[in-house]
Amino acid sequence: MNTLAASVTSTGEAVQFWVLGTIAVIGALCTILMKRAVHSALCLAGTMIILAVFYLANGAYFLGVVQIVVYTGAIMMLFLFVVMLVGVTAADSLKETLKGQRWLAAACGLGFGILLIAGIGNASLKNFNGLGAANSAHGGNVEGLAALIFTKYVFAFEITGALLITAAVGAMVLTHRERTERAKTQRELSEQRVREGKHLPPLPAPGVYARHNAVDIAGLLPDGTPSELTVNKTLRDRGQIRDVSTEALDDLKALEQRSEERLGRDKDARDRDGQEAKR
Amino acid sequence: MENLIALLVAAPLLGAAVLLCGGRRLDRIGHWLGTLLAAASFVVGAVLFVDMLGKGAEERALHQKLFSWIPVEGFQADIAFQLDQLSMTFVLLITGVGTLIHIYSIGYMEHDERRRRFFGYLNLFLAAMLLLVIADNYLLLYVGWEGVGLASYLLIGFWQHKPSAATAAKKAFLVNRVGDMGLSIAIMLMFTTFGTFAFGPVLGATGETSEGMLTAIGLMLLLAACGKSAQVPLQSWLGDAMEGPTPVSALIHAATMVTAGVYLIVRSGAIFNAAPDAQLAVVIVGAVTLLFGAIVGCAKDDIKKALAGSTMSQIGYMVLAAGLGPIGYAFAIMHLVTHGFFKAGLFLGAGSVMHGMNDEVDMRKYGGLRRYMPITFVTFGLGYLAIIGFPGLSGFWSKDKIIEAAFAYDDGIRGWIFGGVALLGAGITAFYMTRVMIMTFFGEKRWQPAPDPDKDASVEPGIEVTPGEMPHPHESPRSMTIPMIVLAFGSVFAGAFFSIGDRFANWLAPVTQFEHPHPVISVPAITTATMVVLLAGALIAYLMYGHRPVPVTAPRGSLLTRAARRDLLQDDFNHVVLVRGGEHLTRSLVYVDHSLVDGVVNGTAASFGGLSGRLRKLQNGYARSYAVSMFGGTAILIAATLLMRAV
Amino acid sequence: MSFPILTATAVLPAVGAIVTAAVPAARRTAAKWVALLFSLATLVMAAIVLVRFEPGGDRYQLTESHAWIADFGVRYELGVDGIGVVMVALTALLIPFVILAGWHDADPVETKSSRWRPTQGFFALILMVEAMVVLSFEATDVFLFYILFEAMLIPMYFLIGGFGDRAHSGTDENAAAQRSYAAVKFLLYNLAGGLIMLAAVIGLYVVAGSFSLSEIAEARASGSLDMATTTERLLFLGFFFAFAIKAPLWPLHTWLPNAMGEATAPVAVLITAVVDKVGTFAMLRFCLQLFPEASKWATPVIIVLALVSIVYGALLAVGQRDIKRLIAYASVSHFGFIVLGIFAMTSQGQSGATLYMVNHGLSTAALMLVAGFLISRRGSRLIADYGGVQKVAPVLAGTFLIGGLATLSLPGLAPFVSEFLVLVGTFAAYPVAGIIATFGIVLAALYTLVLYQRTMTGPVKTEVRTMPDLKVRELAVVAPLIALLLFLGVFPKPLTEIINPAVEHTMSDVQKQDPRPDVEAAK
Amino acid sequence: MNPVNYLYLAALLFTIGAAGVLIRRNAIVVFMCVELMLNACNLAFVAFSRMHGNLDGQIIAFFTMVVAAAEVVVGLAIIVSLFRSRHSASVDDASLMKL
Repeated sequence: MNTLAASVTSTGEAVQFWVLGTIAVIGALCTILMKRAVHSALCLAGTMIILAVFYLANGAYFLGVVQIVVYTGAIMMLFLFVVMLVGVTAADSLKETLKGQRWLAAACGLGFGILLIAGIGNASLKNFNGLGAANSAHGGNVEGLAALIFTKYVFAFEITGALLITAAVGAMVLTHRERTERAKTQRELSEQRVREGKHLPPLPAPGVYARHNAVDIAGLLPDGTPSELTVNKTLRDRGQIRDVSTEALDDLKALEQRSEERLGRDKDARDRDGQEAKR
Repeated sequence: MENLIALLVAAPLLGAAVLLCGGRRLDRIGHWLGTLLAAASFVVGAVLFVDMLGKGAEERALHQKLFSWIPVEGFQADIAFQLDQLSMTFVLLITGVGTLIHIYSIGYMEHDERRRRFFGYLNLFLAAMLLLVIADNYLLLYVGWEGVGLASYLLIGFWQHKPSAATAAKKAFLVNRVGDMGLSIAIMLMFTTFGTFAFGPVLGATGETSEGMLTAIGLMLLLAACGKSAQVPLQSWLGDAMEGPTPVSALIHAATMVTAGVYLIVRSGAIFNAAPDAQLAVVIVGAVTLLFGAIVGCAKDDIKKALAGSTMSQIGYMVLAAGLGPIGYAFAIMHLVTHGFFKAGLFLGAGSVMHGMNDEVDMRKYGGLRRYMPITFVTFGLGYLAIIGFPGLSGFWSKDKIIEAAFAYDDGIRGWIFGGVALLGAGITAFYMTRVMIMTFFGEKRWQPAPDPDKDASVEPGIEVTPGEMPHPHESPRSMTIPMIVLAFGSVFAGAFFSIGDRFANWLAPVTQFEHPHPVISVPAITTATMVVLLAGALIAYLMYGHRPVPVTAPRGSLLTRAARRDLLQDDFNHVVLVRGGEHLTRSLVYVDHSLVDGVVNGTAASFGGLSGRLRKLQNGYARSYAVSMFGGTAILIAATLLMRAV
Repeated sequence: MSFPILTATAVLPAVGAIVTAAVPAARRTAAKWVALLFSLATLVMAAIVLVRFEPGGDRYQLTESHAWIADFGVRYELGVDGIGVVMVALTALLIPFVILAGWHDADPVETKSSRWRPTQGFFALILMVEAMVVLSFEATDVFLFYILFEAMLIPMYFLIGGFGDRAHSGTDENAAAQRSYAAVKFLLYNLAGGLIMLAAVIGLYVVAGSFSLSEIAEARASGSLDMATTTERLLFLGFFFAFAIKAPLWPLHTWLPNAMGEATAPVAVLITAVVDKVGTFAMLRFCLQLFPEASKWATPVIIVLALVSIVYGALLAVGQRDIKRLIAYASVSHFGFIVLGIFAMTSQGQSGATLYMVNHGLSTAALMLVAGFLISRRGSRLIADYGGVQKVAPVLAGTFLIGGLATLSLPGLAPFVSEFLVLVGTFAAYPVAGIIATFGIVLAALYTLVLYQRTMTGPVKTEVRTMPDLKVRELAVVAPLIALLLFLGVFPKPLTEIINPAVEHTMSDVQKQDPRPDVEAAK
Repeated sequence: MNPVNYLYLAALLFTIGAAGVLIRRNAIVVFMCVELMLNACNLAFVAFSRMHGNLDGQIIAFFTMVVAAAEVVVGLAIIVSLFRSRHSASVDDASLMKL
């Protein structure tokens, strides 16, 4: 605990800082640079875990645990769920569409960072008191926090509770969709199809050459091009159609070749046999 | 007795109010009511006059204060009257001649459907004119001053459907307003100098201020007088004012209103006496106008306009006399009174002629009328003799005195110049009046068939005229001839009555002071010279118009004649410089107001609009752009904080 | 505590507005009568105020004071001095005439293209304006005054934009566009002024710590409130700018011709005779009283602006082709006189300016309302469309002429008294300015007589041949106004007696004395 | 090593997160970047807590976490419903917030 009170940390902590800090920065950079949201989320989770370690190193034991449990465990999972909902494989284009946005962002970011660091550098932050006394005052970090939360910050705490409830209700309200009209019966749907005059028969089924769960694989038309109609609308909207037409065609070709080979060998064999027989 | 003074004004004012607000019910008796109230005013005046005669010379002035008019800190204006000998003279002239002309108008306006209103206006005029002469301070005088201007405006434009009449009325009012500006500035100067503008304190305190200030006041008063009395350079309205009915020309534009300027100068004598430069200006204006009016009068073929030129010229005499100081005041007023008689008589005669000639005004279309309208001929003739100064008649006494006084301006060259001008004016007067006389009443008939009123807007309405009919000249009804006869009496005898023993001058002396003039040459010499000039003028006129037939259409004439016909180009000057210039000025100002003054404000608004249009593009709706600006803003804030710390 | 009569004078029309607005849509005539009765009741109230006011008494009388927004020291403070009481009386006097003159202006038009115009709204808005104007003349709390000063724009905006003159040259749509342009212009100009004034009001509070006129004035007089010269000047400019727009003073006048041209004649009267008076009134009450030194500092510039207004407004009036715009520019000229009189800072000038406000209200009302009657008969505002009206409608022409003569300040009519006082007052302090202003009287004659000549005289135009003369209702509007013009022209003493003590107070506020006559000064 | 380095790290992470918010169009990733920024702040709070020797900084960090949790819940719900109606999670697609 005494190490926490010095202006210089122990060598162990220094090593830990430099190693994990580097990884945290790399994780943060990856978060903003990865094309796929799911990769970003994973990188972020990594960074957060490292931050949790830093909390622990700074004597905030409770926060460190909470960081892992709440953040990495709950919030990041929530992110992942949404990512799944939106499309786990959907990749963003990193091409900038707003004119000058990237340059402005870079300039602002750079300037901001420099200013922040300059500010910290300017501040007189040489002396660290450490948390030893504070943590031990109530017999530990958690007790100390509890004492504060339920005394000094009790009002904020209660309000935060209300906020959480509101957030939960809000999330439900936002995502919940009340059905405002009666669902159409199959009969009505078929009548509608007849009225509109298209897709009178049922839509074609996906994945004719199914070799695995082929719900996201478009069926091929006779000329070998994939037909998007064969894939579920949700997947279509997410852009998650897997185009396997070339592979399928390749497969087909290979199959043909293989059968050819076999048949050809047979033929050759027959020919040979025939020649031999003639001979 | 003082309490009667207000009655002088009240009677005609009541008449005006009743006649103008009374509606058509009064159409049948309106003219009688108007005449009656004018006569009532005359009676009141006469009673006051008799009362005044009964007092000593110095105690004759009466004062009456009705109520405090505008009481403001440091500024006291009262409705108060002062009736002294000078005012009394005017009161009698105004109410006397006024009543006569009311009577005359009964006949003259008989066929006009708006006769009631005409009498209402006439009464309004009388009230305003009386107020002008009995006011005891300059501000109240100013009320009367503008009041007569209004009445004159209404009466000149009485036949409003004639555009020329409406224009002439407007012109008269506007030119008068320029003069009024002078009067109001004069009053303001008095207020700042003396702290008051009542006659007594102002005229009694002239010694306490500088001559420069008095000169300024005098010049402003002169400007006012020029406007009202049609003196150069503000004379241009008087000729046009003849668009009004003839009784109006007789009353307002010959006998009374136009002489208000002379009244103003004589009344302010104390100021002018102490400001010789202002006096000189008055004399010059009078002299110039005297000639100007006379020359214009020579060239006009319209009988009323010829008489208007004459009026201008005669008032020039009066102004000239008024500018001479104590030696001239009495003669100015005396000439004013005699002129009131004979000029009103002449105008009424002219009206009578027009009445008989289907409202023809062009003298070239008259001729030989003496047999058809004998009374008119005789009264007009007496007026003619009076105005040219025929020995023994009114004009002789009054004008001759003015010429004498003009020669007495000083001992040097100025006396000669002003005297000479006055003398020359007498000659020209004889010329143009003889011309009028001959063209109208003598020679062969040059009558023309009546024009079609539908085609010619200049025809005066009121009298039924059958287009193409030859005129049937006839003597006018008695209501018209009686006033003419009365005025003719005045024209003949008034001058002699006033002059014998300086009776008139002594009567006015308490107000105006009186000094005998001492001309540069002897009085008999002047009288002789006047007679010679007079005869010469008359003779030339006879040779030009009596001896030879007068062409019906006017010959082209010499350059001077043509210029004189156009009022010596003064109107043209006004038109080009003031009217055109003013039009351009207002038009360009309207443009400036719209494009510049309004444009600057609208332009400011538009530039804000443009700027917002630019700024709007920053609002592109992309949250990330907003985030950049927010982030940048935060960076700037941090930078600012750090810098502030560092400093 | 006595009966709050000042509040009552303002509340009465406000209640009237609500009652009028609540009259059922079908009973239009009833709404008109309600409005008229309420305006007459207000007039009676104003008359009581006038009678109870003692000319020689305290400066502010009939005062009321209640806490309003205690945190900012805003109080509901009312009180009238001689100037305020006269203005209240003028307002209360004019509104019944405005209502009576606009009797049919808000009747719904049957044609399809025009919108249905709610009569109730028209009269309710007029009463609303009256309530606010009356209260603003009575307010002695700067903040209260500011709120009213701004709030009266709202009903005015709807009156201008919603109830335009039916006589116009273009199509209905075109007219509607012009009308809304005029209304927006009115609103924007006045809001801009109000905004700057708000800044000054807040500034004043910061400096003085109070909104109460009497408190600030007292503090200034006793020397406990010492404003820096620059601060005082800036605050003065903030106030003056708003008032100069409202007044309106050149070059901020351009909204007035548009607004008066597009609005109906009664609303035009409301603008120029009632609402604009708040501007000049406020110059007297707030600018001079709160910032005497700055007022004196700004005097030269303001006098020049006023002179420009006088001459420029008159010249532009001469150049107008539209009757109502002509009258509007004439008003610009007259407002120049009022401002001139106020800032000449002589007793005569300020008494004259106050009288001028009253007389201008009366004379413009007479002229504008008769012009409105004329325009409604022919359906055109262009001067060139008229001619010879005098022959067919002599009473209309006669009243029009009297209104015009009042506008050109003919002696014997009320405006002469005030105009001459202003001229004399100005001349005493600034001779050159006085002489330049005198040119205004010639120009006034020019535009008035040109207008009369072109519309009323000359040959009768075919379009006006069947024009009816004034009706009884119209005569009932014009006749009392003319009678008042005549009466106050001959006997203005009742008004000057009330005004003089207030002017003396103002003169002592600015610590100015009348220049003494030369003769006395020499002694 | 001076513990102030934690602060530098926090600043770095915060800046990276901010840049991500500005650059990325996928709403989910943008949201992750916001989380990254919040975490950077938390780290700073914890470091300050250590510096000052009291637990208030940790309390603030704790509250930040709670608020972040609430925010994530609502934010993700918004993203989901946005995605449902627009079939896109790009923040640029929701650009109607302009004049």
